[in-house]
Formats: sequence, C-alpha cells, structure tokens
Amino acid sequence: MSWASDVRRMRAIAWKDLTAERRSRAVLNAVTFLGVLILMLFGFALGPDRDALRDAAAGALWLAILFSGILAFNRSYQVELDGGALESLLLYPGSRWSIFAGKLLANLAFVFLVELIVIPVAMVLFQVQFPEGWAWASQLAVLVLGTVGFVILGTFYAAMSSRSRSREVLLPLLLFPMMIPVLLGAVESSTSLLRGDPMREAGAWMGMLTAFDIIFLTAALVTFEYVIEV
Amino acid sequence: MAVGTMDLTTDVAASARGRTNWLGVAGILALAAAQLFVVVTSPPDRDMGHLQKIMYVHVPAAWNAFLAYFVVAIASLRYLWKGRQTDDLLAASAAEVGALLTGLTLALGMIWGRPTWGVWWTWDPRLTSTAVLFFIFIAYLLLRAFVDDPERRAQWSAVVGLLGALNVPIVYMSVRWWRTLHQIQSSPSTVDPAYAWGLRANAIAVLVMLIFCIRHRYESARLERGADDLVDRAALAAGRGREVTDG
Amino acid sequence: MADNSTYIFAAYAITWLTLIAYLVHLRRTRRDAERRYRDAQRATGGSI
Amino acid sequence: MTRRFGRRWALRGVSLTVASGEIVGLEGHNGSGKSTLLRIAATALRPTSGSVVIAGTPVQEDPDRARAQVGLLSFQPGLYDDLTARENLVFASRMLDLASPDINAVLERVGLLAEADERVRTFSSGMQRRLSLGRLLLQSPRILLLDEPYNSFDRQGVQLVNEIVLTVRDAGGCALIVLHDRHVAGGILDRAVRLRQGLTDPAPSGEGLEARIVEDVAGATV
Repeated sequence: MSWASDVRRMRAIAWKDLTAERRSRAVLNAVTFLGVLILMLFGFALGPDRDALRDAAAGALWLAILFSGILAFNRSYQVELDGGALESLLLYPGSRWSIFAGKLLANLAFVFLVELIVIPVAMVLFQVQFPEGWAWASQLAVLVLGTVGFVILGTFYAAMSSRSRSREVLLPLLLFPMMIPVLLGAVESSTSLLRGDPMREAGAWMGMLTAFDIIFLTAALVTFEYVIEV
Repeated sequence: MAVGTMDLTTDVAASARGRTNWLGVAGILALAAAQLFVVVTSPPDRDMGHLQKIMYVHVPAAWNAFLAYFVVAIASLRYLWKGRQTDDLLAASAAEVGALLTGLTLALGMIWGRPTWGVWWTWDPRLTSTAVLFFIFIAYLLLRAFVDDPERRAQWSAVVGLLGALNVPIVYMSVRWWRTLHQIQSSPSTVDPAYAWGLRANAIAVLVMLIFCIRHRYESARLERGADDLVDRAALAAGRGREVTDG
Repeated sequence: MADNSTYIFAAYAITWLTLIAYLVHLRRTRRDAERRYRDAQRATGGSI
Repeated sequence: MTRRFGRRWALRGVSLTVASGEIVGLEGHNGSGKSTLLRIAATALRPTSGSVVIAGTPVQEDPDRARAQVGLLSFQPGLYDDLTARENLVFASRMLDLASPDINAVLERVGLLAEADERVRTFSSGMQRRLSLGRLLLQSPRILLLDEPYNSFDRQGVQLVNEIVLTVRDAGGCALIVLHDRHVAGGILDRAVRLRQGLTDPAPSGEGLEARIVEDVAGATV
C-alpha cells in the first residue's frame, strides 16, 4: 500500500472522528468544564495569596489539562467499539499506523479545543498577565510540545485500555507515570518563561520535550499494529 | 503467529529445579557474606558516619532494579520479534521481581533519608526516578492482570514494557535537571574507592539473588502454561475424536 | 543522630524480610504450578 | 483450522473449500463456530492453527491483497452511529481509496437514498444491514462472506442480498453464507455444509487442517 494512500486514510479517520465528535459535542463541553473546575479546585487548594497562585499557575494548568484531557482518549476508541466498527476498520487494506495517526490528529484537535478555554481561565484565576514581547510565542511552543507528547501516549495507551477491564483506572496508571518528563518540562519551562527565563533553562526543557515527542511518536507508529491487531 | 505449544515435561522442570535451588542457596550465602564484610569493615563516612552502611543495601538494590527492567525490555522486544511464549513469561517474571526490588529500593532510600535529612522524602533525583520506575513496573503488572486473552496480554505487555524502557533514561535525565536546577543536596557520591569494593560485592550478591528469583518464577510460569496447554490440546483432541452427533 | 544504628538495623532487616517473604511466595507459586501440572497430566492421560 | 478464545475452542477442526462461481451455505446452531470461521476467512481473526488461502495465496503472505478481494458482512453492522448514512459510505470509500465513488448510486441500490442524510443511530437493524451491504458494494469484492445476511430482512431484503450474491458469482467470484437453515436463502445455495461444535461435518482427520476454498481463479480457502 503506497504511503500516499495511508496518508489519505489517516485524514479520513481524523475527519470521521471529528465529525462524530462534532455531532455529539457533549463530551467536548463536559471535558472543558471539568478542566475549568479542576483549575478552580487548585485555586481553592493553593489559597488566595497572589504570589502562591502565580508560582503554581503552570503546574495547576498542566494538571487540569492532564486530568480532563485523559477522558477524551478512551472515548475516541469507543466510537469504534460501539458498532463493532473496529473489525471493519481493520479489514480495509493499508497499514495500521494510519489508524493511530488519524486518531492522534482528532484527539489533538479535541485537546487543543479544550485548552482554548482552559488556558485563558487559568490566566485569569491565577493572575498571570499576558506575557509581553515574544515570550508568548515560546509559551505557545511549550504548550504545543507538551500537548503533543500527552496526546501521543494517551491515544496509544487508550487503544489498549479501551478494550480491557476497568479502563478508567488502567489508562491513568499506564499514562501518567510516562508523563513525568512532559509535566516537568512543560511546567518548568512555562514557569521560568513567566519570570522572563532568568536562567535560560526554558530552551533546554523545550529541547527535551521535542525529543520526547519524536521518540514516542516513532515508537507509537512502529508498534501500533501489535496493539490494534490482536 | 500460531500459539507456540509448550514442550515442557516434568523431567525438564525437575532437572532445572535442582540447578536453580543451588543458585538460590549460593545467592543467600553471598549476600550474607557481602553484607557482613561491609558492616564490619567499612569506615564511618566523613559526614554521615555509620549511616553510610545503608548504602550497601540501597544502591545495589537500585542498580539491580534497573537491570530487572532491562530484562523486561529485552524479553519484550524478543517476543514482538519472534512471538515465542517463553519470552512473554520471562518478561512477566522479571517484571514481578523488578517491581518488588524497586519497592525495596524506595523503602531503603527513605530509611536512609530520614536520619540524614530529617525527612522521609526529599525529591532526591535518584530516589524520585526510582519511584517513577516503580510506577512504570506497576502499570505493566496491572495491564497483565486486566487482560485475559493470553495472546493479547503478551503482545500488549510487550509493547508497554518497551515504551516504559524507552522512558526510563528520559525520566532519569529530566528528574535530575529538575532537582539540580533547584540546588538541593543529592545523595552522596558513591564512588570513592574505600566504598567501591563493598558496594560491588553486594551488587553481585543481589544480582545472583535477582537471577535466582527471576529463573524460579519463570519456571513456575512455564509449568502453569504447560498445564494449560495440556488441557487445551486434550480438549481439542477430545472434541474432534467424539462421534459428531446431531447439531 | 544518636539512634543511627536503629535505621541501619531497619534497612538490613527490611531487606532480609522482603527477601524471605518473596522466597516463600516463590515456593508457594511453584507448589501450585506443579500441582496444576500434575492434575493436567492426570486429566489428559499423560502427554498427547 | 482451529481457533481458541482464552480456554475455549471455538473451532476444533474445519476443512472447507468454496470453488469459484459457487455459493455455499454454512449451517449450524449458535455457538457452533460459524461466525468465527467467517471472521477468520475474512482475515479479521487469526486462526490458532491451520491456514487461510484466498485466491491461491495464503493470507499471511499478503493480507492486503486478500482483504482487497474479500467482502465481509459481519454480524455487527460496523457502522458509526453519529455519522449519517452518506458519511459512513464516504468514509468507507476513502478507506478503500476509491477515486470517485458513486455514493448515491449505492445508496439507491440498497434503498436508503431517502435516509441518506439521517444519522445511523436512528436506523432500524434492517436499514443498518442495508447500509452495511452498501459498503460491501463499494468494495466490489470477488469473494462474499455473509454472516446471517437474511436476519431482520423482509422479502425485499432477501431479494436484495441474493441479487448481490448472484452478480458477484456471475463475475466469477464466490460466496460463503452463514445461516440458521438453508431454506432461508431461497434456493440460491449450490450446497450447504453443517458445522457442529466447531467441526465441519465430516470432520477432517489428523493435523493437516489445510483447506481450500478454490482451486482456480477467484476463491477463498479456510
């Protein structure tokens, strides 16, 4: 099967997932509200003191994204499991990585949409003023790199957890230990960027995040057939 | 890849068990000797005095825990490549022993930290990475527990094992960056010569125990799988042999 | 740091306790595995 | 051919050949392994032992070539409830990498043109089965594997299925139809094989479970 037809299949799967999601929209709203709620909880937990809140802003934001975004992954395979569609999906010719890549794109769109709401709310709740000059561009880069790493592994592990027992527990247990480097990288670089990156550490962290994304995107694409075919 | 049937018969297991038990006894004796040697002879450390004796159990356990995960990764890789059930059983056995050893390493790290820094947990880079490794082990074992179909369980845990192994160095690096940026005291350098010999001896002793435990657990797993195969093949033959009655 | 020795003792004690506990676990799993294997052999009338 | 699920043998010994141009019925009660056999033939499931040969080449060697020729109508519809009938077929055509599929013609052929833009969630099981048939038509397979195609179908539905089966056969293909009893197929079957407790009747002997569905051009072996 040619590479081009696999890319077309990837786009078809992404289109299918997003159309299905657009139709039922409910899950997107629910996850977004949950994200905002978690931010509020952090606000209450960390106390009204401005400095404490500002220091914890990046950490609270990323934990809100992780805890709410994770709900999207199992659901994204549920759309295949409901009508027994996974079997017919596997009967189409073509390689298996396009299924993963398609779902990855759809889940990325989903999580970015959630972040579109959650981030402004976080900036308001945690009194973080909009970074002036070019700082916002690197903050955006950190956000994208971190989210990509999160969604790659989330989509990958959900291919297993969605089809096994007690999947609500299994997915976080599989995913979150692997997320440590992303969490550290994203929170540390965001926090230091907020302070104008005094020790020039953001660049190094972003390098690590990029390496993490490349390594696990490759690993996921290569091993996905072993996960989906059995 | 058809399911590889097991050719294990009881005499194979019996002869193996003889050799393994000897290995177990040797391991225990080596460990006792190595520990006795260091406890008696090692000079008190400059700043932490005799507390440094805890290092002789903590550090070897940590080294061997990472080694156990390396065995899981290699066996998982070979399973994906060759599809042999024995590799799946080896990975599972190594993961069980590895998880226990990582847990022990954590406990020892905290026991060492308490008198040294007055707190049970200090986000010390090595200790924190070991904690993450512990959770990666636990995720692997839980996945195996939640999936029943043998072929699916073997294939999924192989992939999870491999991805986990890929992440170990990244976790270690990012945790160290995270801590050294914030300049807190890290665990003592474990390389000064007076210290090294005692450490190596203990590490080897723990290694012998690790190999014994993994092998022993692996043999039991093969016996269990052999029993299942016997029953399955009998059910197949019985089904086919019986005169095909009405529908 | 007077009571260092209790921590040192605790470290070695927990190591041996864990080791012994696991060896017992190993022995018990081995015994169950062997029993299952013998039962399977008896039920299937020896090897196929 | 055998297939085990966990510890239960779904198929204990199957040897079945469907020749090119032949329409074979596969009878058997629930749990006799009919659907398992069909899913293995369609490469949706790997056999525990034994092999599947489609159009002369073993499936393991080139699964994509086999999948391109085989059309499976599975017991489950395999459709997306939140998508409309048209969107389901658009998706299928893209996955089959068809250049310019005539979706409306297919919808009309299976009698769903009126409901083209309604969500499949609102469809009856009969309508969902018609849409699955539509997807099969898009693929224009040479080998048809149908799992109880006549269920929840009225007379018109049965006629639609048989029309499709006959057009495939006349084009040199073949069909294996799983059903409760042969009379439901309205005389379209050339012959029927009975499956009991995962065994074809007569059950093959010995370990060699190689089975052929076709000797010559278009056919599948399971």
